Amino acid sequence: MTPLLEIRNVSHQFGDHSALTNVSFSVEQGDILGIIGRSGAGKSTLLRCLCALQKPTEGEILLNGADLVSLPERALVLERRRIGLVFQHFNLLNSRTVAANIALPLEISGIPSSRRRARVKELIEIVGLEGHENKRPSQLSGGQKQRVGIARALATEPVLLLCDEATSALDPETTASVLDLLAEINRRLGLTIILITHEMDVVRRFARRVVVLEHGKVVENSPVVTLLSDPSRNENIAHLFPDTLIQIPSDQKAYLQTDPFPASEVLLRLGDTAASLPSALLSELGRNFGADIRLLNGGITQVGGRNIMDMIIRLPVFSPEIQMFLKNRCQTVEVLGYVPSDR
Amino acid sequence: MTPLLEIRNVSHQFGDHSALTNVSFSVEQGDILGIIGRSGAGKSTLLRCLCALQKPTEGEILLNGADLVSLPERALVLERRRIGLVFQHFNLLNSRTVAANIALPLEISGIPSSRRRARVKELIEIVGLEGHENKRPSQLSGGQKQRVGIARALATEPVLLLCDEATSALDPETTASVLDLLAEINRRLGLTIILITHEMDVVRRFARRVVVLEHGKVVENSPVVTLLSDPSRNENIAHLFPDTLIQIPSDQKAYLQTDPFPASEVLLRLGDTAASLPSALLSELGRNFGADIRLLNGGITQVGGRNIMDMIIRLPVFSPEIQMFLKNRCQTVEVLGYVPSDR
Amino acid sequence: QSNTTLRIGIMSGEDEDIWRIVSTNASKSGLTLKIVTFSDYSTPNQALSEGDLDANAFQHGPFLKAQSEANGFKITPVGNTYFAPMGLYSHRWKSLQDLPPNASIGVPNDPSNEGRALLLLQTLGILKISSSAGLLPTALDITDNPRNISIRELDAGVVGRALTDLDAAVVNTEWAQKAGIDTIKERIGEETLQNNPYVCFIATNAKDASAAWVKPLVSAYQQPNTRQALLDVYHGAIVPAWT
Amino acid sequence: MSHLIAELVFRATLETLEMVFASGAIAVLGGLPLAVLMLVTSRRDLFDMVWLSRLLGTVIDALRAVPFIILLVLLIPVTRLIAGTALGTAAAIVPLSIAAIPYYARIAEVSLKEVDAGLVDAVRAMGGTRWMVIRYALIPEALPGLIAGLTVTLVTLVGASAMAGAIGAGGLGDLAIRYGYQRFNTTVMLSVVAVLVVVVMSIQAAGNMVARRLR
Amino acid sequence: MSHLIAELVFRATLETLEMVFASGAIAVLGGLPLAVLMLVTSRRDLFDMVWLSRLLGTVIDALRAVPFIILLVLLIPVTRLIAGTALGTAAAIVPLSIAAIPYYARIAEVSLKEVDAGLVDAVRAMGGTRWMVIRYALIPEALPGLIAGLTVTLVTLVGASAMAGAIGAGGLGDLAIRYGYQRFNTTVMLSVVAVLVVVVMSIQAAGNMVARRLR
Ligand SMILES: Nc1ncnc2c1ncn2[C@@H]1O[C@H](COP(=O)(O)OP(=O)(O)OP(=O)(O)O)[C@@H](O)[C@H]1O
Ligand SMILES: Nc1ncnc2c1ncn2[C@@H]1O[C@H](COP(=O)(O)OP(=O)(O)OP(=O)(O)O)[C@@H](O)[C@H]1O
Ligand SMILES: [Mg+2]
Ligand SMILES: [Mg+2]
Repeated sequence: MTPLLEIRNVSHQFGDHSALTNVSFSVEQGDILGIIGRSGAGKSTLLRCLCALQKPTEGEILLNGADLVSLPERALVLERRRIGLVFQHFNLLNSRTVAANIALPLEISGIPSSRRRARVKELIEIVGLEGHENKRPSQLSGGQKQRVGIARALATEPVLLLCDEATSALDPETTASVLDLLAEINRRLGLTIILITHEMDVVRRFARRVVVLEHGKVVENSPVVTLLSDPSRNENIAHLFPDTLIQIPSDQKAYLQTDPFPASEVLLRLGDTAASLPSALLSELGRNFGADIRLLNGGITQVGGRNIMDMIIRLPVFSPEIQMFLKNRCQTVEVLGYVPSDR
Repeated sequence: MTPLLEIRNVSHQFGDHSALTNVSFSVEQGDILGIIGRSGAGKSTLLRCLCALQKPTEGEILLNGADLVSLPERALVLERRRIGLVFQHFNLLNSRTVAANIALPLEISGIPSSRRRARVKELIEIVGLEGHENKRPSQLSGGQKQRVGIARALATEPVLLLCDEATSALDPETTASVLDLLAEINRRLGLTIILITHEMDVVRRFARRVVVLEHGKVVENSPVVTLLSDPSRNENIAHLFPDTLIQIPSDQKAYLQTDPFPASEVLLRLGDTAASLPSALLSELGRNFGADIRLLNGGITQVGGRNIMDMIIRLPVFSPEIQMFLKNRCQTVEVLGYVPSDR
Repeated sequence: QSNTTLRIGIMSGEDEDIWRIVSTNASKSGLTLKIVTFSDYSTPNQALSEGDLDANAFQHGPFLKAQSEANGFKITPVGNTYFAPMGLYSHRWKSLQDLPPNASIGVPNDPSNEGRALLLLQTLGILKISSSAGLLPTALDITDNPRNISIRELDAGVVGRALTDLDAAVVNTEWAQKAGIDTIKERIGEETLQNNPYVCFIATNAKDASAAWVKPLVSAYQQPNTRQALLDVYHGAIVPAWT
Repeated sequence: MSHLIAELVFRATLETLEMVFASGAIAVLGGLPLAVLMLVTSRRDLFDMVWLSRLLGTVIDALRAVPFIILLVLLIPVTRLIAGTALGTAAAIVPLSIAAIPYYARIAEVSLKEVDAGLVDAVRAMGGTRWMVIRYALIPEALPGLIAGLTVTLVTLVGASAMAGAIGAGGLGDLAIRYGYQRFNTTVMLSVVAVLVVVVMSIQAAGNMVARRLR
Repeated sequence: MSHLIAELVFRATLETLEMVFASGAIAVLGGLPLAVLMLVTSRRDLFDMVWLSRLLGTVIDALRAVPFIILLVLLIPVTRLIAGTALGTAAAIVPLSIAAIPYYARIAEVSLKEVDAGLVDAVRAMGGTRWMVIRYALIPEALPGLIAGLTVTLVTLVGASAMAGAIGAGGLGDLAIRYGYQRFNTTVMLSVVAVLVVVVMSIQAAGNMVARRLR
């Protein structure tokens, strides 16, 4: 199957500043791709290139095999009607009410006004803006504006949805409901979604693949599970997941030493991504080795339907048997250091 | 000690829409207050009232005992110079370069230009915008704009900092570094911070108290630990913490029954906020009762320097002894249901 | 006599009052006059020659001659109206001899008035004008200027009012009165009335010169009531030019 | 003020209104498309034909350079062709319009330029054609400015219409010149100027109101 | 074109430039503060003195309502008071400025109104006084529009300066009218109009360039 979207060697310059350098990746129909990266990495520029709002200085962007960069105006316009775009800064028309903003892509696509009205009503409900239909964008809160932007992008039932931080101004509940909605359209209609986000939780729960941009270059392109199970694998991206890298609690850290000493206990970090039924590891350790094992931080989280274990524990003894037992049960076992047993 | 800021019965109307109703709370000098709430709850309106950008329809806002609402222009201007405000939509002057935007509050406060230059240089480094000094805001990425907004608000070393989603467009690493910076200023100079955010992680790691707004009313005003340890306590706010409410993994949920049945195991939810040294609960259970206790989801997290336990475990047996043991060791023990032991 | 409607172009101003009386006179001989007022001197002849008007009444011979030469109009005078003498006035100087060297003298800047004013100055011996300039000279046609007079070309309505800023000014008598100049005491020079070409007239296209309505039109103007009106309205600044 | 003068002023007011609004309407019909064309051809992301934009600019500037009184006379043949006659109120609408079109085009261009590029992007991203960009983004978003510009144009036309007295168009300005300036009739002049002030203020107030409602 | 005419045109060009730029400068110095005052007094969040804004608007509209030729004559005493004489190029700058000030005030007001309220908020939040709001937000942010408006004003002044010939101010417009139009010298008229076109186009090009650099 040819991919829905293929980006080939795209570069973009702003004056003498390279915003994108040789970016290539492809997106399958029905996929959900997260694009992440530091502020200023070139994510928004890339997204603008994807619908040819910005013609890249170099490279090709193939949508269903047609190169958007060289497509004539007439055909480009038609292709764009199949793409929805949520802008980072919303870009709502203040000359129109909320309802009329949402209706605009429908007008542009030539939907008759009776169907337009029904669809707008439906979208307003979906994004929870009932009662705000007749306000102007300038009278809305940040999150309300963003929801208008989302509704507008979904209005024509696009096949490809591009979201530039589409939930950054939304509270967790609204974020979850928007993502649920998108996931459902994705499942039901095979909508392909590309989303830029800084919320790793959104990536974790929602995306299937992740592309990481750094200084305009792709430094990672892999399934989300691979990436999240061990972000430290790629030093370019570790910084993006400070909350995934579980920390040693600060009260313990103060006493941490690298070598064992008398009356010390060991701090271990255990990681696993494969366990289909979550491990009974800790209780087994207690039962089999009679030791008080303390869970200091972390535990089990669910990522893309799989159980990911990432925790820091403290053991009174670290006998070869225990070591063997843990090696058998976990993908990674890392000794972090030693602390006094009375702390 | 009188509080730095006291909000008394503040209400604000937009036409016939009540954006704020009878809001009262106070903020101590040196505190870090998070304001959270659904999109459209009135957070930005409240923040604008706090520096009298918007005169509330009713109520008083006392900063060091002086009511900003009724203060004469001349005094108000001076008070505002001691407040930094980061806008949700940045509000940068496009007629000025990045450096000149950051210098503006210094100019306004009458700082001589040599000291201005040095301070701007320092701020640019702090927010990581080296090399972008001479760009116009329109040439910046979303996150870069936001960082200019943050630098600008910090320029005059205010005593009170108001942030309206000041990190929403930033990647986790930059967010963390900005928050670290703020925390340091808070510690060192006693900067009081009020921040609106949708990122619960920011609240968790950064704020000391939280005010929750719902439809323009304060529905919660408590220390962050109290709030996070059991968000379900207040039904008005549970929705804000979908990620804090640890879920039963979906593969288990499918088999969940409310009553025990032959060959079933019990699902328990354990919660605790007080343990000063993290619990060795699971290994003790294994050691003392010889059972394989499975950790299904959750574990230990650090909130405001304390260890919070929130986890769902699965036990083969739920004898009265085990029940007693758990009741002794945890603040909350909740039976979630029963699943077949072979699942 | 059948009822004929005529479109007459005149300059805006007091003439409108005069022509209101003329219209009444004309209606008695079956003519309906439609008065079109202009504030610009160049358009009425063009409008007449292109048939937008049947007749006009605002100009004197030299002006018509110049316009006809430039534009090829075929327009002829059919009856005199009035004569408006010009004078040289000054607030500062009592007589022509007092005028110092380098004095500034204001003149109206529209073609007919300017030419006429310069010719007056020539008659008064202040300067000499190139003979090739004909009846419509401008300040550029001055050939001899022994007292190094500086000529200031101003709007006809402004010259009088600006007399304070000038040593002297050539002003149409009507304008001079309106500008508050004492036309007797402050006059230091005036036009000779004999053989003066600047008599104003009613003009028509040459082809209409003998049309049936021309005579009644002219005689509607040359009536005693019009004469009285001219004297009243212009406070004696102009002289009716028919006997 | 005598009955006669009142009638004169009344007729002149109608004449002024006729000239100003007719030529104002034509200025919008002619000037707005010119302004839009000048803008969209100058923009890289729309028609990208800078030469056409330059050419239009040159023609517009050339027309604006000719003093109105000269334009008035030079256009007499054109006026006669269009209006049937070169004289009178209706005829004056022709030269007034021809002067007002390039004037409004430049004023409208200023407002159109101020429209946020992000809104053009928004319509483009929805698959809007360049024509739709004009219709849905440029014009509606610039509307408050376009209206304010029209207000300025109408008031300028009130001034210009005074000069149209040269071709017998009448109107308040002409009346003020004839009675006030040429005949020193202060009463008439002041009453005419008073009416002019009312006309100008009404135009301005109406313009402000419409612009405010749109903003 | 004879040597004499070339010299006439050259002198007239200088006169026009002198009148246009001097009165343009005064229009900005007088009109911009008026526009700013009109705007800030009308805004709830700044001076909130709507009556003053209304009053200013009325005065401005009244001045704009008077036809320029009448203004020219009515102002003769004022001109004499200010310029020492009522005649000549320098004197013409007085009535031209007095006509241009309210004109530019209205045009500048349009641009000032378009400034994003968020930027006013930003300066206010930093503890900026209302004066600083004007200095740091309103004027710099409206600058491209203010420059474009000045361009329009200057070109309009080129047209108005033609009428200033009435008080002996000379200039290109007057030359075109008197020598070209009234005395049927087509050569002079066309060459003067050509120079006028060049002047107008240069003003427009310079204005566009400055505005573009600021945007
Ligand atoms: N200028 C205005 N006119 C009318 N209604 C307004 C105006 N500004 C805000 N509102 C309304 O007031 C309510 C509160 O807005 P506010 O911006 O304070 O919300 P918020 O809590 O900051 O939301 P968000 O998280 O989405 O930014 C919203 O329902 C909004 O629609
Ligand atoms: N119009 C422009 N002119 C010059 N440089 C620009 C322009 N637009 C963007 N840039 C620069 O290009 C780089 C990439 O910008 P982009 O907006 O794509 O970043 P981003 O990854 O979306 O960042 P963020 O997460 O902060 O939104 C930035 O360094 C930015 O300063
Ligand atoms: Mg971006
Ligand atoms: Mg908000």
